This record gives sequence, C-alpha cells and structure tokens, in this order.
Amino acid sequence: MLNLTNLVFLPLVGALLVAATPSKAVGLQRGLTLLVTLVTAWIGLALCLDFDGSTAAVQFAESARWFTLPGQIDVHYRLGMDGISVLLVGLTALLGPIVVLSTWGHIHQRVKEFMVWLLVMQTGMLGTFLSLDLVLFYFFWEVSLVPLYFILGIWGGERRLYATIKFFLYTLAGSFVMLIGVIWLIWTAGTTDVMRLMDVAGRLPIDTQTWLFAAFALSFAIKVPVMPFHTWLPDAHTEAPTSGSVILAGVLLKMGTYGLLRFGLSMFPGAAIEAAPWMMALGVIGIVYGALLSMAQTDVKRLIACSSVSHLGYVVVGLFALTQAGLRGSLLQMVNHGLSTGLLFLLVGMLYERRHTRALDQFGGIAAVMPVFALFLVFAVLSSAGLPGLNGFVGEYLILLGTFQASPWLAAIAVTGVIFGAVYLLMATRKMLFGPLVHSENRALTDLGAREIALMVPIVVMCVWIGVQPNAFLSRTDGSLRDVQSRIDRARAVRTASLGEIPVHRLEPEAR
Amino acid sequence: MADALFYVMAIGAVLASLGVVLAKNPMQCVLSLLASFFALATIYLLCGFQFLAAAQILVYAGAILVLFLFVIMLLNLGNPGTEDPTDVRMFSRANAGIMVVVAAALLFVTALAARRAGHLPIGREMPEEGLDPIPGLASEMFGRYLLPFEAISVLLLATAVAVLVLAKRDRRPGNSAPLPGDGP
Amino acid sequence: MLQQAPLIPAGGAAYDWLWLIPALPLAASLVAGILHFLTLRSRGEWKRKPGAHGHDAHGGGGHAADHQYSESEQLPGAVRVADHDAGHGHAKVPAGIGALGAWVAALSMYAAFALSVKAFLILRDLPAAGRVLRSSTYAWIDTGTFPIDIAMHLDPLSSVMTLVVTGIGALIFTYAAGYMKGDPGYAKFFSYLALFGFAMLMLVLSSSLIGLFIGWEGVGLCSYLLIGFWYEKGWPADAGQKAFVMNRIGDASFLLGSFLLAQLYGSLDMAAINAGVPGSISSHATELFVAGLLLFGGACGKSAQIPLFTWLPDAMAGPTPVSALIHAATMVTAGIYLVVRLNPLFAASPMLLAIIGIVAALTAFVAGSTALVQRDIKKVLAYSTVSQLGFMFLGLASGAWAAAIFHLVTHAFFKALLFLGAGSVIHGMSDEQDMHKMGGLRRHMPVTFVTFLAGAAALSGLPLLSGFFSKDEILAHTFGNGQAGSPLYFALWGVGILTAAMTAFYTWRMVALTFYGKERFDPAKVHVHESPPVMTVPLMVLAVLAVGGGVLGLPVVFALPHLLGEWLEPVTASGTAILQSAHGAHEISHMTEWLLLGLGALIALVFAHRGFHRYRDGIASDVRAVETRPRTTAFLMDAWTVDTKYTSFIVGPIKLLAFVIAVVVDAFAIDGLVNGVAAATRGTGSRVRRMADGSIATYGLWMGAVTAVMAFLFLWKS
Amino acid sequence: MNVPSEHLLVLAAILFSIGAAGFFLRRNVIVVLMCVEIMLNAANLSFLAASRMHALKAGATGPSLEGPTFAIFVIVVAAIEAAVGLALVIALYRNRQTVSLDALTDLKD
Amino acid sequence: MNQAIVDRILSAQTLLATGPFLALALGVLLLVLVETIPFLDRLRPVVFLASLAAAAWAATRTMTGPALWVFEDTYVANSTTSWWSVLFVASTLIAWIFGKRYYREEARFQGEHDILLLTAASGLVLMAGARDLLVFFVGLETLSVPLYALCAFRRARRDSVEAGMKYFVLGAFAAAIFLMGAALMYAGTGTLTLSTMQARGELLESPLALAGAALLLASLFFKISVFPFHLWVPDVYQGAPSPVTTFMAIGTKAGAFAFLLPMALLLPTRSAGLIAAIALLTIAVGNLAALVQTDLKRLLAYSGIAHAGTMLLAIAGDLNGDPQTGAASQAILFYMAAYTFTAGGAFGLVTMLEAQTGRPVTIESIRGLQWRRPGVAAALALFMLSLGGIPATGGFLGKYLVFSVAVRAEMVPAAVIGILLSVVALGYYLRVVVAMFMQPEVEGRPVPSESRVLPAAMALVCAAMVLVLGVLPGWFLENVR
Repeated sequence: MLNLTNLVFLPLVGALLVAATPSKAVGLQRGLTLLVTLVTAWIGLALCLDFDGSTAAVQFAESARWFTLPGQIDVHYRLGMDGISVLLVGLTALLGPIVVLSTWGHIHQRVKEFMVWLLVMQTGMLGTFLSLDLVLFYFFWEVSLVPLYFILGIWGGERRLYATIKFFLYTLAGSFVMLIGVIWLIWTAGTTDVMRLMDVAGRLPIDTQTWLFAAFALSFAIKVPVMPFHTWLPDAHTEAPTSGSVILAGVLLKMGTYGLLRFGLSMFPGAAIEAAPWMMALGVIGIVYGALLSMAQTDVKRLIACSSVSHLGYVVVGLFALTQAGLRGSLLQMVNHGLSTGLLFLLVGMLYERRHTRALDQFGGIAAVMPVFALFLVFAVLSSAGLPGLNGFVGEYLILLGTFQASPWLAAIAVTGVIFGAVYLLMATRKMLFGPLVHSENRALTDLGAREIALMVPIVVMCVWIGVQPNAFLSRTDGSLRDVQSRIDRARAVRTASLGEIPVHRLEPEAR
Repeated sequence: MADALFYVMAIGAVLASLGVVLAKNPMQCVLSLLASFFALATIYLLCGFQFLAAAQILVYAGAILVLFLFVIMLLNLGNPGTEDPTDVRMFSRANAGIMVVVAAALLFVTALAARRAGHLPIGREMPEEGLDPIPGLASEMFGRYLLPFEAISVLLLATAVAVLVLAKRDRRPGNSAPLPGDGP
Repeated sequence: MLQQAPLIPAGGAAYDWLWLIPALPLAASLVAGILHFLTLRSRGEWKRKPGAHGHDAHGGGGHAADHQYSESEQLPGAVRVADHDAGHGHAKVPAGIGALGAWVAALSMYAAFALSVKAFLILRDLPAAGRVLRSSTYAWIDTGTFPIDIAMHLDPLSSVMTLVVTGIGALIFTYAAGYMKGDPGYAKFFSYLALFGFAMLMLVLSSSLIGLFIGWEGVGLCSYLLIGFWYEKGWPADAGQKAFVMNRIGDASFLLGSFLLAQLYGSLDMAAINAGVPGSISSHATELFVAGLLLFGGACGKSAQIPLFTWLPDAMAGPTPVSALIHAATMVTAGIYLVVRLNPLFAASPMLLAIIGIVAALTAFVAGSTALVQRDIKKVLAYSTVSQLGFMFLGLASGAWAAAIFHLVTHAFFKALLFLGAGSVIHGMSDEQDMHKMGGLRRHMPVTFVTFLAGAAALSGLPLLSGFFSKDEILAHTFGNGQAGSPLYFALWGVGILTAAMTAFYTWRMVALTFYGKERFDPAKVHVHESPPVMTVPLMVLAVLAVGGGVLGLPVVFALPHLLGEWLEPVTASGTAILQSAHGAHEISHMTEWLLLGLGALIALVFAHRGFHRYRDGIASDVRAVETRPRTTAFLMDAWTVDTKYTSFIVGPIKLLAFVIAVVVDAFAIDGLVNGVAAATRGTGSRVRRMADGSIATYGLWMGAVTAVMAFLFLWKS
Repeated sequence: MNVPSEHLLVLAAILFSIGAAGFFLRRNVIVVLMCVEIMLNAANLSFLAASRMHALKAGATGPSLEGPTFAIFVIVVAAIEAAVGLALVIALYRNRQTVSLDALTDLKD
Repeated sequence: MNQAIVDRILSAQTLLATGPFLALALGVLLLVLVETIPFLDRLRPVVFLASLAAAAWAATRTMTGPALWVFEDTYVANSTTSWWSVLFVASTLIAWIFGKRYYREEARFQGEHDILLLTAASGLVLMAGARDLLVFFVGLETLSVPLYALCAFRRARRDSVEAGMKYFVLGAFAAAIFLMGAALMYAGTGTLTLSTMQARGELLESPLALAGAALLLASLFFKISVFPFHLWVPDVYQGAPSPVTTFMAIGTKAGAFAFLLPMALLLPTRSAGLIAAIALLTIAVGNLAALVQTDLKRLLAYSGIAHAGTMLLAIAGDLNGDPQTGAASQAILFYMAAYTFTAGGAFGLVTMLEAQTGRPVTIESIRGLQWRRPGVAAALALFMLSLGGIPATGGFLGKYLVFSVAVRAEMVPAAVIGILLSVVALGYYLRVVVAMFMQPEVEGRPVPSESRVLPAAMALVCAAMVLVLGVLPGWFLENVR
C-alpha cells in the first residue's frame, strides 16, 4: 500500500470512480473525493515520515521499462523520492483533502467534473515531483496543466476565459521550449534517467549546458513565475475558484521552483553558476517588484497573488545563491509559501463565499463580526510575513543568509522585502479586519464554521511545526542538498580552473 | 529537311498553344488545341516515336478533344457572344502581368536546367523500329508497370462511376438547373 | 571565518527550568486566548445565525468611538490622542469566563518572577567569573554550514532584565486587570499581554542572536496587536501597523547584521561572538563596524531612536498599561540590552560608538524639546521615553554599559509608574488625555497624585532619587570620555545637560497642568474618581522603587558599592577592556564628579521649579506660546515635523512608485507586451487568412511562383 | 532528325509555360482544362525527348522505354481527367449557369 | 503472353507484396458488381468492410520480415508501407463510419460513394508502396480522381461543387507539375525508379534532375498542403462533404508523406534549409490563419496544414543529417498515426454533428455542447488536446519524435521556432474546448441530444487509440521501424 505508484495513481483511480457516479449524487462525489484524498494524504505523509534524509539516495524507487526512443534510449516509468521532492510531496498530499473540503463552500455546480479534475490534478502534481525519468517528468509536468485549465475556465470568475487561456498558453510556451531542451538533453546524454542525467549533463561542454539550462529555466521561470514572466499569475489567481487558487499557489507554482532546483541547478551546475547572478538579480527584482505591486492592489485576491511573485522571488534568489543555506531555505520556503499563501487564499475564499466581493474597500472592521476568521487571517499574514516562530521566518532567514554569503549587496536589497512584505500584508489586514464596520452588509457576516476551521487547522499546525522545529523538515533534505552542493562546488572548481585562476578561499563558513 | 520540319512544327505547336490561351471563343481554343496536338504528333514521329504519335492523334485528338467539343456544344458556349466577359477581359486584370511573369519564370527555370545540362550530343543512329517498339512497350506495360496498369484500369472504372454521379440529371425537379441541352 | 575556540559555556539539563520562564507566559497566553473565544461564544458573537443583527459589543463600541473622534477633530495637535482610551469606556460588557484571563496571565508573570528571583539567587552564589546558568540546547535551524541553536542563557545581565520584565510586568498585569475591566476583549488583551511576556523573556534569555530575534520580532508583534487593540476606531490599527513596519525596518538591518556576524564567526551564539571579537578587532575592523552598525539599526527601530522613532508617540493609541509595559519599561529597552549584550562588538569600533552617541544625543534632544509643548499627557510621556532612551544610548556610546542598564532599570521604575499614573488619571477622567482639560486633580485622586509626584521627581532627576543617579552617571561618563581625548563627547555631554534641563521642565509642567490649578473640566459631567486598589497598589510599589532605586548604583564618590555595576561586571568586562586598551584607562577625578553631580542637581531643581511654577496656575503659558511663536510651537508639536516629512518624502513616493509599477510597468508595459503578442498574433492571423481569397487563379499563382522559386533555388548552387 | 534533345526540352518548357500562363489567365473552366492539357503534352514531350536523349547517347544499349510508357499513361490519365473535369463542368453549370472560375469564390476566408 | 513475364508477375512474393492493393482493387470491382446486380446491393457494406479487412490483413503479413521488392524495384512492401496501409485502411474506415447517414439527397448514390472511396484508398496504398515515379503517379491519380468526384458529391450544393472544382483544377495543375518534374528527373537520370536514381547518385546533381526534383517536390507539397500550396485546403475541406473531408485530411496527407519520405533521399542535402523554412512558414501560416476561423472544418483544415508543416520539419531534419537513420520515417509514421485517429476523430465528430443538425459546425454552434452531449464534447476536447500535443495523448509523442529528428539534425533554432509557433495552435484548440465546456449553451436550434451508435463507437475507438498511443506507445514504437 505504501508505495509511490499507489500514491501517484490513487487519485487518478479515484477520478475514474467519481466519474462513474451518477451526476446528481453530489454528496457521494464529495465524500468519495475526500476519502481518496485522505488516503492519498496518508500514504504521502507516511512515506515522507519514513524518508531518511541523511543520504542523497533515491528512496522508495520503482522502475519499469516504458518504451524505447530512437537510438535505443529506454524510457522508464521511474518514480522515486529524494530530499528534493520529499517536502513537496508531503505538501501536495497534505493540501489534497484540505482543498476538497474547501470546495464544499464554493463549488455547487458540476461538482462531479470538479472533483474529477481535482483528482487528476493531484496525480499530475505528485507525478511531477516523483518522476525520476525526464520523459515521465515532462509528461506529468504538462498533464497537470490541463485540470487547472478546466478548473479555472469552468468555475472561475468573470474574466475566467481570458485568464485561463493566458495561463495555459503562457506556461505552455515555456513548456514547449523546454521540450526542445528535453529532446536535446536526452539525445546528447543517451538516457532519460534523471539521476544519471545529473552526472552526465554536468560534464557537457559549458555552451551546451548553458543553452539547455536556458531552455529548462525559461519554462520554470514562467511557471514560478519569475518577475518579467509573471503577469499570468495575478489574472489566474483572481479568476480561479478558491480551491484552484490554493492548488495553484500551494503546489503548482512549486513545480517551477522544484524544476529549477532539480533540473536547473543539479543538472547543469556549470550553467547555473554562469546564470546565477542574473537569476538572483531577477529574483531580487521580483521580491521588491512583487511587493510594490501588491501594495497597489485593491482586490485582495490579486494582492495575495502579487505577493506570490515576491515570495517566490525569495525562493529563486535562495536557489541561485548556490549556498547550502540558500538551497535549504528555498526548499523550505516552497513549502512555507504553499502553506501560508494557501491559507490566505482559503480565507479570502471563505470571505468571498459570504460577501461575494474581494474589493478591499468593501470590507473593514470585520474582525468584530468574525473573530475566528480574524484570528486565522492574522495568523496567515504573520506566517506569510515571516514572523519568527512561524514557518515563513525560517525559510526567509535561510534564504537571506545564503544570499548574503553569495552576495551581500543583493541580500541587502532582498531584505527590503521583509519590510515591504509587512507593509502590504498588514495594509490588507488593516483594510479588511480593522477600523469601523462601514458597510452594513458586513454586519450580517457569519463567522467560520466547524468545517472551515477544521480544514485550516492542519495548515496552522504545519506552520507552527515548521517554525518551531524546522530541523525535522530540513534534515530530510540534508543528504540531497549536500549532494547538489557538491555538484555545484565541483563545477565551480572546474570553472575556476578553466579560467586559469587559483581558487581563492573566500571568507565563507565551512561545514562543521 | 527533317530538322527544318521539326522547327516548323515546333513553331506551329507554340503558336497553336498560344492560340488556345489567347482565343476568345472556346471553340477557337479547341481548334487551336487540335492544331497543337497535330504538330506535336508530327514531332513525335520525327523523333522516332511512331506509336506515341499514333496514340496522340487517336486518343487526344480523337477522344479527348471531341469530349471538349461535346461539352462546349452542350453548354452552348460555342456561339459568338456567349463568351465569359471576365474571361475576355483577361489581360485587363491587374495581376495578369504577375501571372505572365510567373509563367516566364517557370520557363526560365526549365530552360535554365536544359541549358545547364549542356549540349547533349547524339551518339547513335536512330534504330530502325523507332524508339518505342511495341513489344518493348508491351513488356514494360505488362511487366514492370503491370501494377499501375491494373490501377489505372480500376481508375477508369471509378471514373465512369464518378462521371455518372456528377453528370447524371437529377430526376427531382428544382434541385438543379437544367442544362441548355436538357429537353423540356 | 575566524577560527578560535568559541567560549560557549556548556549548558545542561540541570537548568532546563529556565525554559519555564518564557514558557509560562506563553501557556498563559494560549489559555487566555481560548478563554476569549469561550467568552465570545457564550456571548453569542461567534456562531450567529446569518442575518441576525443582535447587540454587537465590538461594533457598537467602535462606532461610538468613531463618533467621538469626529467631534474632536477641530482640536489640532491633540486630535489623534484626545480619545485614545475612549473605546473601553463605552459599552462595558461583563467579561464572563474571560475574567479568568487576567489572573492566568498575572499568575504566570508572578511565577516567572519567582523563577527569576530563584535564578538570581543561584547566580549570586556562584563565583563572579562563572555566573552563567545555561539550559540544554535546542537545535533550531540547521543552516547546512552552522547550526542555529537556542539555549536559555542566564547571566547577570539577563538576570537583571528578567527581574525587571517579570517584576514590573507582574505589577502592570495586576494594574491592567482593573484598568481593562469591562472591555469586550478583556481576555484577549491578557492573551496578548502574556504573549508579550513570553517574547520579551525570550529576548533577554536567548543565547543565540536569532533566538533573541524571535523575541525581538515577537515583542514587535505584540506591540502591533496591543497598539491596535481598539481596532474598531481605525487609527489605533494604523498606529500598530506603523509601529510594526518601522520595527521591521530595524529588523531588516538586524538580520543583515546577523548574517555578517554568522559569516565572521560561524555561529550566532552571542557568547561565541563576544568571545571572538577581541581576536578579530585588528583583522576585521570594517566588518565589525558594519555589523555593529547594522545591529544598531535594529536597535534604533526597537528603541525608537532617530530616524526610526516616530512610531513610539503613535503607539500611545494602545491601552495605557501597554504603554507602560511595552513602550516604556521593557520592549523599547531591548535595543539597549542588545548593545550591552554584545558590548565587545560595539566597543571594538570607536567610530560606531561616536555614531551611536550622536544619534542618541540628537534623539534625546529632539524628543525632549517635543515633549515641552505636548498637551496629551501620554504624548509627553512618550516623547520623554524617547528622550530617556536617547540618554541610555548616550551612556552606551560612552562605554558606560552598566550606567545604561542602571538608567534602564530606574527608567523602567519611574516611567512605568508615570504611565500607570497617567492611566489612572485618564481612567478617572473618563478617557480624557488632554492636560488642558484637566487640572486640580490632586484633590480627587490623592494616591495617584502622590505616586505620580514620586515618578515625576525621579524622572526629572531631583537629587537622591533614582533618576538623578542614573542620569548623572551617564553624563559623568560622557564627560569623562571627553576628557579622555574625544572632544565630540563634550558636545554630547552638553546636549545631555540641555536635555536634562528640558526633562525637568516638561515633567513638572505635566504635574502642574494635571494636578494643580483650577479644574478645567465640568465636574458635573465628568465624575472624577480615584482608581480601585487593584490599580493603586502597583502604583505604590512602583513609587517606592522609583524613589529608592538609586541605591542600585550609587556614585563612586559616595564610597558605597555600585551594586549594579559590580553585578554586571562579568558581562561588561570584555567591552570595557577593549575600550581601555584603545584609550587607556581613564577615571574622572572625584572633584569633577562632585561638580557634575552638583550641576545635575542644580539644573534639575531650577528647571523643575520653572516648569512647575509657570503652569501651576493654568494653561496661559501655552496659549501665549502658541500666540507669540506659532511656528516654533507647531514645529515642536509635530516633533520637528519628522513624521510629516517621512510621509511626504518616503511613504508618498513609495506609494506612488507602487502605483506606477502596478499601472504603468505591470499592466501597461509587461502585461501589455504579453497581450500585445497575443493581439499581434491574431492580427497576423487576420492578414494571413486574406491569402485565401477563394480565387483559383491566386492559389495557382502562389503554387506556380513558389515552384519556380524552389526550382531556381535548387539550380542556383548547382 | 539531328535536332539536339535539349531543343526538344526547351520546346517542352515553352509549351509548359504557355499552358501555365493560360491556366493563370483564363477564367473559362473548359479553356483552363485545355491549358492543362497543353501542360500535360509538354510533359509528354519532355518524356519523349528524355527517352530519345538516353536512347541515342553514346553507349546506350537500346531504347529507353520508361519515357514512352509514362507518356502512354499520361495520355490515359489526361483522358480520365478530361472526363471527370468535364463532368464537373456540367455539374457546375447546373449549379450556377456559368463556367467561370471567378464565380467560384463562395468558399474563402 | 510471355511465360517468363507471367511467372515473374504471379509469383507468391508479388501477390504478398501487392496484397493490400489487390484486396482493395478487388473490392472496387466487387462493389461495382454488387451495385449493378439488383438484389445484391445489401451486400455493399459487407463487401466494403471485407475488402478493407482483407487489405489490412494482407498488410499485416508484410509487417515483419524483410522488405519485398517487386516489379523490378518499382514497388515495395516492407514494415513501413504495411503500417501505412493499415493507417489508410483505418482512415477509410473512420471516414466511412462517420459518414453513415450523412448524405440526404445523395443517399441513393451511396454505392457510388463507396466505390469511389475504396478506389481512393487503393490509390493511397499504391502511393505508399511506390518506389517509381510512374507507379506513384498512377497511385496519385487513383487517389485524386475519385476524390475530385467525391468533393463534388453533393452536386446540388454550390459549395460542394465549388470544392470539387477547385480541388480538381488545382489538382490537375499539380499533376502537370509533377509530370514535368518526373520528365526532367528522367531526363537527368535516365530512369524513373528511385533505387536506380539513388544508384546514379551523381546524376541527381545534374541540373535537369535538380529542376525535376524541385517540381516533384512542389507537387508533393501540394498534396501534403504546405505553404503556399495549402490555399486550396480550407476551401475544399469546408465545401466537400464532411466524410470526404475526413478522408482527405487523414488519408491524402499520409499518402503523400509515405512517398515523400523515400523521395526525400533523392534531394540534395542543401535543400534541407529550404524545406525547413517552408515547414516553419507552414506551421506559422496554418496556426495563425486557424486562429481567426469560426467554421470548425476550416479551423481543422488549417490545423492540418500546421501539422503537415511539423512533419515536414522531420523531413528537413532527415535531409540535414539525422544521425539516427530511419527515425524520421518512424517519427512521421507515428505522428501520422496519432494524427489519423485524432483528426479523424475530430473531423468525424464534426461530420456527425453536421449530419445531425444539417448545418455547418461552427464554434458558435457547439457552445455549451457538454450539457447536451458530454461524451462528444469530452472526446472532441481530447482530440483538441492531442492535436495541441499535450502529453498522455498520441499527439505529444508524435511531436516529441518529430522534433527530436530536427534537434538531432542540429536544427535546434528551427525546432524552437517551430515549437513556439505551435503554442499558437493551442490558442484555437482551446477556443473549441472553451466553447464546449466553459460557455453557456447557444440559444435555439440546439444539437439533438441522442447519439448514434456507430459514430459514437468509432469516436470511442479513436479516443482510445489516441490515449494508447500517448500512454503506451511502446509496442507501436518497437514494431514500426
């Protein structure tokens, strides 16, 4: 029962089951979906707990030949978990039932279809994180686009068609370019095994590496999204139904950062070193830019969406700092962002269900009528703003520390994100929760119900857990990230040697 | 003598073909085409292709052109004054020039190819039986090219069916306009 | 990384009970929070049926307050403050089960105090060199290159801090139990307050710089929550937000500093850093300077120094006990604690100390001058606090670590006392804070009056009271530094004296306006009353401390032991040693010290007298000042217009930038490009489709033309 | 006859181009069909010219019969095309009482 | 008759090699017979299907084992051509089944329709196996001539006749170009057989042969409909009866590619650039023009053009030197297989809807289709995603294989441009999906909600094939070499 194939394909099986139910049996569909996601979550979390983080070795691996490409290149069905994927798998598994529970409130039409897409999506995302075969990865990577496309397009807001097509085409453009990279890489390396590719690709000539890296990174950058490629995100988030936003922010965007880590840094360390200054610069720009963008928003959902640009800017900066702290922080921050932004979207969605507006100026003072809501919102905001003791801080701190080790000046700019983050988040909180109850509609708002509280509690618990005991999570990534680091260090040594310089020992902390 | 006749016939073929392109009345076109076919048949003969010359006359002039004539008569297009006005004004069309240029380009390219191929000397006497001996053709047709031969026979059958479908008069009134030749 | 064996004292499970000191308030906070929601539930606010417009305590209170606010709008200067505490006076509701919240919180604080005392006693019995209690270590974050571990680290310095925090905290909790009675968020308030207790204790007890940062940001959070406690009115929430953001600016700086230190020493354990500094002064002077400066930036935010001081006056929007505890006694002194905690680092760079000195003196002077003209009693105290914090930093700048802590302690006593007294006044005046509308209160509120007098005397530095000794010790050290060859310090000393004069003046102006003269309110409408014992008893305790606190640090010339200085010696020795090795040992002569003491006493007395006499008969002086020097008064009233300038030169442009980015850069340029590509694609599509015009001739022509071109290309290169 | 084969090829090219020109220029479907016939004839001529060229070049062992065979097929195909084409013309005429290609622009973008 | 010739022809090997063609040709004859004898016309579907089945069976016999070269190397039966034949049979079947009950006035000509369709199919088989210009030409005509008639099959309708006429006139022109090209090739190399031409490699560089190759290529471009030889496609597809359109979309293209692959070996290497340019232009033009279409058949026509361009890229790659020999052929075959089921299914469903409503199917008219016909909408959506090349569908792997040819041949920039242009394609595929799933139902004249069994089954088969090719391509990839 506890294996990766079950984990990945159980939702798909569930989707088929749900599809087979009579369309009027809404309760059955919801219950079935919840059950399936709960079982998935159980499998996923159990595997994550079993995972041994001290080594870089792939665990729970499964492999079977799938088909053969020209040139006798065997494509395998190859799943496995390592330190890079473990946290994200856990996050995806955890968010599954939460998202399903959240749909009670806002999905009333075409419930069956929705549940089917939700489950398909779950398979797509888990598959993306767990594939250790490049073709399989690409497979899941693109497949996971489709469900969200439908979720956005059918259950979205007014401008959903614009948003959904924009989202789909934009990300697809990146994916297609990556496909060329995938083809090239597989042909050059003669294998599709990600673990072997990591060894082979790193030895390619630096020019080839750079081009391949560019092809991969572009796709991931769009998905993340890194600053100039971000404009699909606010639209998609604003129009998506709550559950769609949660998945999008919680997991889907992580596919981009995950890709950058696994296929950008680990696979092409040489190119990553070359690209690091640019990527870091983009990340830093994204931090500040996203924050400023958020400050100017009047739609609260859009504001959170823009804040994602800022938060994921951190992740990008941390990744390309190419330091242990940065890598760890980024990986943790991916999870953090999924939790806290997911929580924010859930909350905003709950408010929307009651009030049918997201305009900030339509609220004010609702803390008085919705104290529990206010509690959760403030918690989510603090988690998002990186309050020490909660999850956001650990990630941000590690990222900034790693960035500082790589480039103090960039860290100095990036750290302004800490300030701006507080500004826009608190501004939104202020406008929603505090002040007098100006709008009479808001007086009639009811506070959160038991279901709504219950579905948020796991996220809250995780936020606190990560904040208080991050080592429980970081230790699971330890082996893999040290492996990545060693690849980077080797590439750096090669680069230094090729530049004809004697390696200079910088003032840099050493591993204890 | 034969050479001179070839050039005369060549010029004749060209002129007759131009006649097809330029004549206003379809009937004149058919007649020009006929002339062109005859000129070509002569050339075939001059080159030593007796069988082909005969086939040219029989099939082309004898069958195909008659078909054309028949249709022109059927549709009453042969009478003076029934010319398609757009067709008559063909040279006044703005892009006629481009069309001619394109045709000229095709000519240029083919001629260039022939030119670049250089002088192709005749190194052998013409054989007695000509260049298309019937036994040889037959053995090609029924040996090597038997398959296309079969195919084309099937195709002929299908063509008959196709023509039948396309040209068959619709029994039900009002479904399609009558041809000028259709009875009352 | 600088390599030497870090002198981190070994911790052990034997002292794991130290964790209890912060943990108790945390637990209390959770309990109180739960109590709050239970209260809400029993009141039926949570879980209402949709559409039911029942009585709504929160909302109702908010509206009433809002109304009042708009009425008082015509009053310039005092506007924002006029009804600070208005919210709680209206729509009083029974706290129900939430009433337990106060006692849970207070008990936790008393327990923590008891533990602190226990720790102090244990510490006292240890030999001076080994006076450290350290709990076992909690491995918090593994950064991959070095671990960030947290242990509870109790040395003389943190012992002093825990005693102050828990002691004064317990008193204020008690006081607040009375003060907040009837507020709809009663239990919530104590939940926040207890959370603050946790954060502050974490701050002072943590062994690691980042553990300290947990508390550092935690107190910021609590400050945010408590300032905005009466959020229905809107502007308290704004003030809270402002406080949080300005603190964050400092925090960002703090973070950068911590990165640099981690880079230098490969550890964030403060003991390790302190141990490492002496060895790296010569080799990494610049780094140390930058790291110190960055940390000082953090301290500026927390301790409200220029340029980040403007949040503190606004923070008076919170309930008065909050102002007393957080914005006077404890949180704002975190910056001082940080500097003393890392005294070798700061001592390592004379330039840094000079910068701190200048900033401190400037802050002290600006805030002091602003306090001269304020009408809101809490604003006077707020600016006074800023000014006194400046004094403490001035002491730090002179290397007088113990003196700064001494002033911190005495200031905690008397300023908490003054705030609580002011709260009592406000409470008794039914939420009036404008001193121009008070007067003659000594008859109505005798206990408050007497205790307030004690606090005022201490603050103004009247001889032999606690403030007198601590302030004069700082000034003496500053003067001594000047004598030691840094002329800058003479100037700083001058500013200090000036500020001391202003302090005496505005303190006694406040006393006079509040308690003397005629009643400038309608006694028929305002039922003035003395506060209940639960509030007055803490006042008395604090009054005793404020009067007698001076014994902790008597001047050398008294030939009595400087208790605090000796107690802190193990902590400050390293920094002092660094300073001495730079300048050589320097002691000011007894003669000079007597002179300075005398001068301090004289100035305090003279200006206290002037301030008292000018205002004891009413507000005529103020009215005259506004009439004769309107611009100066307005300038001072607005705290040298610093905040206004921030709004127009920093906040405004950033908002504009955000708008420009959202509208011009993002929507127009970047998204425009994306949509433009899409539109261009469609446009091209429309043009391309025109190729298929339905005409066979056109189609044939294309075919023929391209065939010719292809043939030509094939032939071309042959 | 001693005419060089490339002259035959050029003649074929000229005829082909004339046919193509007619194809582009004429609107009357029947005439266009005739132009196509000219082009087919040109192709036939090329086949024969090529066959002659290969058969008469030095060292050739016998006639090159693929050309003439192809030519025969072309003649048949020409007949088939003419038949189908003219049937289409009749159908078209029934439909719209015209044989002008310019009338065939119902279907377009 | 010469006994030697008879022996040579009627050998078992010859029969084996030409089996699929013979089966179809025989089917045609039988159909004619059945049609003329009054009481036998009920057997028509039986004969038709039996003929297809026989052809498919015959094709499977040569799928493995060595290539059979017959008729002096003018015709070949090998694994690839056998697969092509199977595909052609599938295409014919798809077109035929979806065309059931499509015709109304012309229903009495169903017999003729089937004869013509089967003839065209036999032409396709001949084209795929042809390794000689003559054989190919005859195959081409055997395909085209029936199609001319089929396009105009609804002869009472203006658009149908117009489509037939357009296709015919331009087809005849293309045939003339082909012939001229073949003649010049022949003049240049002295032979019509591809293998002999290849053996005389140096002659392929002669100017006459080059000019001929260009003309040949141009006429093949007409058949596979790449820029700018594609202009007839939308008009004809729109005007022709939908079953015929279905057949043309998936059949004609496949046949032309089947010959283009061996034919491309004769082209000079330097033409790779030109072909790649044409391929990219085709992808661009097809996708861009499709973006602004509203008629579904027209939209799919342009989409088909873009797909042809994509496949042409593989040929360009092959010419440029794909180190993996045979991969281009495999890629195109796979791509075409996926395309056959995808586009076949899509066109087929359009045919079905058109037959049910009697109106052209437009994006407007299928709005909200999922309410009334969820199955149809789902299948159509799947086909759209496959056409767009989204994984888990055959379209993705086809795209993967084709672009890998280009990448291996070091045409990475071309591949990148091509793939970016195919992003545009999703723009209109998604529009179809959007209309069906995300927009409210159109007012009035709704699509009838009852389904027809045979087309529905066929659509299911197509959808299943699309998924199988996308998810479990292993068997297919290993058996197609």
